[in-house]
Amino acid sequence: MDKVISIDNFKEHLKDGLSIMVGGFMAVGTPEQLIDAIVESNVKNLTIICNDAGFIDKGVGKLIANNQVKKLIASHIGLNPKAGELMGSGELEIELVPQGTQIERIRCGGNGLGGFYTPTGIGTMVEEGKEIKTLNGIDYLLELPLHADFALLYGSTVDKHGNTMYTKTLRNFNPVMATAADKVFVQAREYVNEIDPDIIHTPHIFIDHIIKEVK
Amino acid sequence: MDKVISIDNFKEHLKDGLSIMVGGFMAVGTPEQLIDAIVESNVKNLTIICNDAGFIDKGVGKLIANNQVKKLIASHIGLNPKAGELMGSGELEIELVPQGTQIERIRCGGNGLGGFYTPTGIGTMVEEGKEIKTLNGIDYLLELPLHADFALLYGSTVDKHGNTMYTKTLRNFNPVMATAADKVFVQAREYVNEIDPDIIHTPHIFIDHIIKEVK
Amino acid sequence: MDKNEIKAYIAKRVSLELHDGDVVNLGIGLPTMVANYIPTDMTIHLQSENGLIGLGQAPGENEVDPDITNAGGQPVTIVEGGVYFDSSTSFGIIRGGHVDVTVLGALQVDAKGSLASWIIPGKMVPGMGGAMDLVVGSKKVIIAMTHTNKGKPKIFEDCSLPLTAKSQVDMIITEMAVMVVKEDGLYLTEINKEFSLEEVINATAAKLNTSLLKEAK
Amino acid sequence: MDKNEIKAYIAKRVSLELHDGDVVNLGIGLPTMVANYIPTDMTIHLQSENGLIGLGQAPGENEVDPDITNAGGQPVTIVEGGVYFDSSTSFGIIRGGHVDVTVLGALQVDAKGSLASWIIPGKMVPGMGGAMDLVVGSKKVIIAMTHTNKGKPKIFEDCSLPLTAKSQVDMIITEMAVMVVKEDGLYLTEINKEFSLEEVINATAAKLNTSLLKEAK
Repeated sequence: MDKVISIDNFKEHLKDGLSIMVGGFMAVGTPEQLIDAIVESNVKNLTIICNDAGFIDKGVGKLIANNQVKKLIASHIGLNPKAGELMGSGELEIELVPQGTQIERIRCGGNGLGGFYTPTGIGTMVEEGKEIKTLNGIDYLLELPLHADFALLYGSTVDKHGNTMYTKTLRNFNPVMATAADKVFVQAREYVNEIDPDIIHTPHIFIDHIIKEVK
Repeated sequence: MDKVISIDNFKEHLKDGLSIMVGGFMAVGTPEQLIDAIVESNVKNLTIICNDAGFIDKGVGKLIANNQVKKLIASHIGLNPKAGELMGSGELEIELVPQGTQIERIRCGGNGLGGFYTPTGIGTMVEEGKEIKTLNGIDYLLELPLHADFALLYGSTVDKHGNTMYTKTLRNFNPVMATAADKVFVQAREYVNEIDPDIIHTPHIFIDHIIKEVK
Repeated sequence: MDKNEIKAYIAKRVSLELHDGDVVNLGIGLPTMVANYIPTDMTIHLQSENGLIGLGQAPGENEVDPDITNAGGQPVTIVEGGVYFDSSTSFGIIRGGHVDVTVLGALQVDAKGSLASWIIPGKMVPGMGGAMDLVVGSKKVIIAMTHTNKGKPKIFEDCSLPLTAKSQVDMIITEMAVMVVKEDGLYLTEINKEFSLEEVINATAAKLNTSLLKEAK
Repeated sequence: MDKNEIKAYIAKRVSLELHDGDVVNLGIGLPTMVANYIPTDMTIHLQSENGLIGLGQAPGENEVDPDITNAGGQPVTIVEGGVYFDSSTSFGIIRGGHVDVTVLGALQVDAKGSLASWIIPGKMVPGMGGAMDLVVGSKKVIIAMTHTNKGKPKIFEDCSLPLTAKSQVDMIITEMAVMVVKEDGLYLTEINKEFSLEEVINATAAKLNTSLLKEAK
């Protein structure tokens, strides 16, 4: 089972209305060539789950600038003025989630858990509409899992089985998103035969398709 | 700040009534020399949190055989007949926890979460006394965090900063336990200057003391 | 069939339920033998809940590496492309629905797909280990076991022993028959030619619907 | 003091609150400058919430590695002994109480130790990023900011902007003064010699208890 597909084949998977998790933190560790392919495909009404809104010309910001995004679930949008503008005009729905809660909700979705209690957000707007429970004398918010149709990852080294590593600070949301989507695509900077089984960040079973980066 | 201490210094930390997490799975990945030191110290009334009861002559089983354990929180005791015997006679309290719930409760304790909902255990004895909540149409049990005074780990490679790797299947409960105890001790098979920052399993900030293994 | 033939028969029949690319967890004991019957042209990713995917063949006497073990603590090997991880990741894989098939034994199974495997109160309390998570989280749960215990049934309308999980079993494979669990009970789908339908029914303490019965594979 | 002198003054004063071996998270902007004042004989482990511990000095022009960035996406370096991890581990470290000190800015802080820093409704909505987790999870929270905004107070009895967290701030350090948050309100502990007590009180919209006031460090 060869997991390697072309960027054109990746485009064939795309359609309107998909929910897509995109790895990266301020567009560091984001698979830019997959994002570019989505821009070219021009599919619409996407729900994007990402740490942030990227920049106008970088990361998921390119999808926002191209009006392909219906809803963004992220923790920070400050570096992409277009996101704030579209939110203000009602063209883009944005759900702001604390970063630690965001990554934990994704892990929750990938790990088969129904929800978790976090102290983050207590006493703030984040608690609106959520159950508050006191456990061991501390107030916690109930937060629920996130799951998506696709996850798009950026791997610095990917082996032919799909085992993936993310070097340095490229890692961020990538390995957790790998667990929480129906189909997982990784843009591979380097494609190798095998990785030492002790140091793999994402086991191959999570990776459905590998797209080799065009240098 | 040199984190290396002697096995005698480790013994000075021990006292009656401690709660101690011990890494390992059927005693694979368990710091046997630290266990031996506890046996020699003969401290009593310990609460041990471990995947299993080990064997009579291996892993935490040695502490049970030496009557040092008041309570064991584990998922499996079948390979240590002494554990079953002491449970039957009322000399050892055993809380049996599904393995996935056990590791998640420890992670929960180390990660500052108040609890989580898992589908594991629904409709079984495990649900007794626990809150059941239906989320998105599925029944879940509320499970609560575990935390301990000490965690005892077995590292195959530990650097001078405390960064730790666990090779092959030695890893198991070790890295998660590193996050969930007040003081963390690691028995180091190999002690090195530095580990590549991309492949560290436990960041140094979690490790308080390193005990070099006596070969 | 003697004991070994029975085990081999069951393990071989279970192997026919696996598909190329499946992630599979095989329980300790009989289920482990299923690995011996996987066709060589098929890639099955064997998971071990203590922390690896890619279980290989049993090591030769001189190949034993005490750092590579299965969930029973026994030495094993890892295939090319295999990967090690911690128990948190391992049970994330299991509970998160990333295991396609779990094969395990049981003390009792019932017509509702519930199973009992971890405790005989007052007699034997090994603990549930990872079994509760495995049967709840895996996409398909196959019970592989002898049909009876010293002639007494192990398949009931309702389990009498404390459950490992409620309504999670999809299929029961024994030396006598293959049964599928549906909403309205157990369906007998195959009978080993060495046994008659009457023998299977007599050895089973649950009603068996025979409307889906076909030739054994 | 000009703007840069003010920032330097605040950053230097914050650095005196750190202890050898501390794990510290410095927010974007002014708090980042605290790193410049850590004594060379002290080991401080700087955490960056995107996924590393061991932030080093800013890279020289020819040393920039675009794969090593901080939470603002800016190129940084890593020290010997540093370590990379994913965001789940990063926020496990933060929420789990493994960060000793968090230093961040704020739009408003109040006498109850609450802060507002992530939204001005109808005007500016950058989002909370990791700030909510950091202030809830860290053992000690220090607000490092200018005492006023264009002459208007930023320290109140109660924040009027939506909160980042309730009652989590331990200390406020500005170019005018150092304040400690206690159960019963704000205690002024130090005044910059360039300012009088009256000036500090006039620039603050919360009651300041002066019973713990001592010479500035």
